[in-house]
Amino acid sequence: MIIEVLVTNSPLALPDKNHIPSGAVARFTGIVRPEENDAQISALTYEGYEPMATQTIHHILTSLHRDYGFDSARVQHRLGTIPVGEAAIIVEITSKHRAAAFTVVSEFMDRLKVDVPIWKVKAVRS
Amino acid sequence: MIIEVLVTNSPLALPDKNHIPSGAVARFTGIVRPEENDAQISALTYEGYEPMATQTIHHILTSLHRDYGFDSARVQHRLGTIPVGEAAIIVEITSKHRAAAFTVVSEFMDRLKVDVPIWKVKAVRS
Amino acid sequence: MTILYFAQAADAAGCATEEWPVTLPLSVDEFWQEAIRRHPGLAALRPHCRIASDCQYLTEGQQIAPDGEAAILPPVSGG
Amino acid sequence: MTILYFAQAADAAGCATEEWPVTLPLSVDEFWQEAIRRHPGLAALRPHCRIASDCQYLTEGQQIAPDGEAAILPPVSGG
Repeated sequence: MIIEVLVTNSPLALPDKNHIPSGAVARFTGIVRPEENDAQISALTYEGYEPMATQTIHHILTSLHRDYGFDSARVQHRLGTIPVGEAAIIVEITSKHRAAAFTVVSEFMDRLKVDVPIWKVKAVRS
Repeated sequence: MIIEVLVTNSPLALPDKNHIPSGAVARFTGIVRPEENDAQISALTYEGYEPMATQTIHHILTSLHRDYGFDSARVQHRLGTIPVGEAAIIVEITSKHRAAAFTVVSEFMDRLKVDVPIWKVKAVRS
Repeated sequence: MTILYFAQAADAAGCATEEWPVTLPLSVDEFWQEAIRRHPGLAALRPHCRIASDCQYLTEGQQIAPDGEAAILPPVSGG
Repeated sequence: MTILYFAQAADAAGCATEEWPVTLPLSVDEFWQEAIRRHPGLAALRPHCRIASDCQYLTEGQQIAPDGEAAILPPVSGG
């Protein structure tokens, strides 16, 4: 099992791997949307407790691996001010079969939104 | 709503879009695995009734759009001999919210495996 | 009528495509009778296959136009 | 003890980080009492926040070492 976690202030980039031995690759990208609480915005600022965020993401993935199994997990979360239309998070799970890959991505997102210390702290109005 | 469908004999490539107005991008990539029916293989040959495959993929996506709504759908399926580790299919749905995007990718795959005239016709033993 | 055979149906027919000199529409049942007369190996596949004409799946009551295209489609396995 | 305030907790405290000259471990309750004494605005957040020490969420019975790090974490909203 491979787990790669990156919490960064830079734009995210998760290049496709050229040659994957798993049968299924499920990927979720969360993008900053142009409206937040009914207001038009141009960017969203995220803050994070970085070492704990990284560690908590690792814990969640390890626990999901115990429950569902997968071949690899790559997670990137961006912090700082993210312009509308750019990625705040990318989650990619590779697995032998489709169902497990989807379930893990989905459960990961649910648990991230409860336990990973990252916050949307400010919307930049447009 | 944008629907892009490609059924092709060439290697698949679905470049990330740089700037997406939707909040959620769910993507599934199906990769040729190194074993098929318990035998080690080096490639898998797919055959398709190409115009009908393209049209049926469109129909399925249109029907899923009616049921769940989404902003855009991109589907690519490769035909011919695909080496192990390379993509046979890529499905990408963008949507305002995560749940709809995942559901559509997942239901699309279920319906593809019932109705889209594409067949695995030959495993190349390694 | 242009006939297309795919996957196991092409194996059983020994070819991928064929022209039939028909002048009247064929029902799905008539279509199968003719296909099996030409390629007896298709009989075993019939219960598992669907017929499409001009890229649409046909149901039992429908007909295939004499200048149309008809395809024998074994259970699919894409993705 | 190094204290970290995040998101609304940083707004309420008016700072992101602080040093407390403590020489004994603090319980979670003692920790909150001291935090609220320094920054009364934190009182309203207390029911919604969790405390982490050295990157682990703490439960009521646990203690924070005097040379440790403690963070006040409002409800998260990542992703």
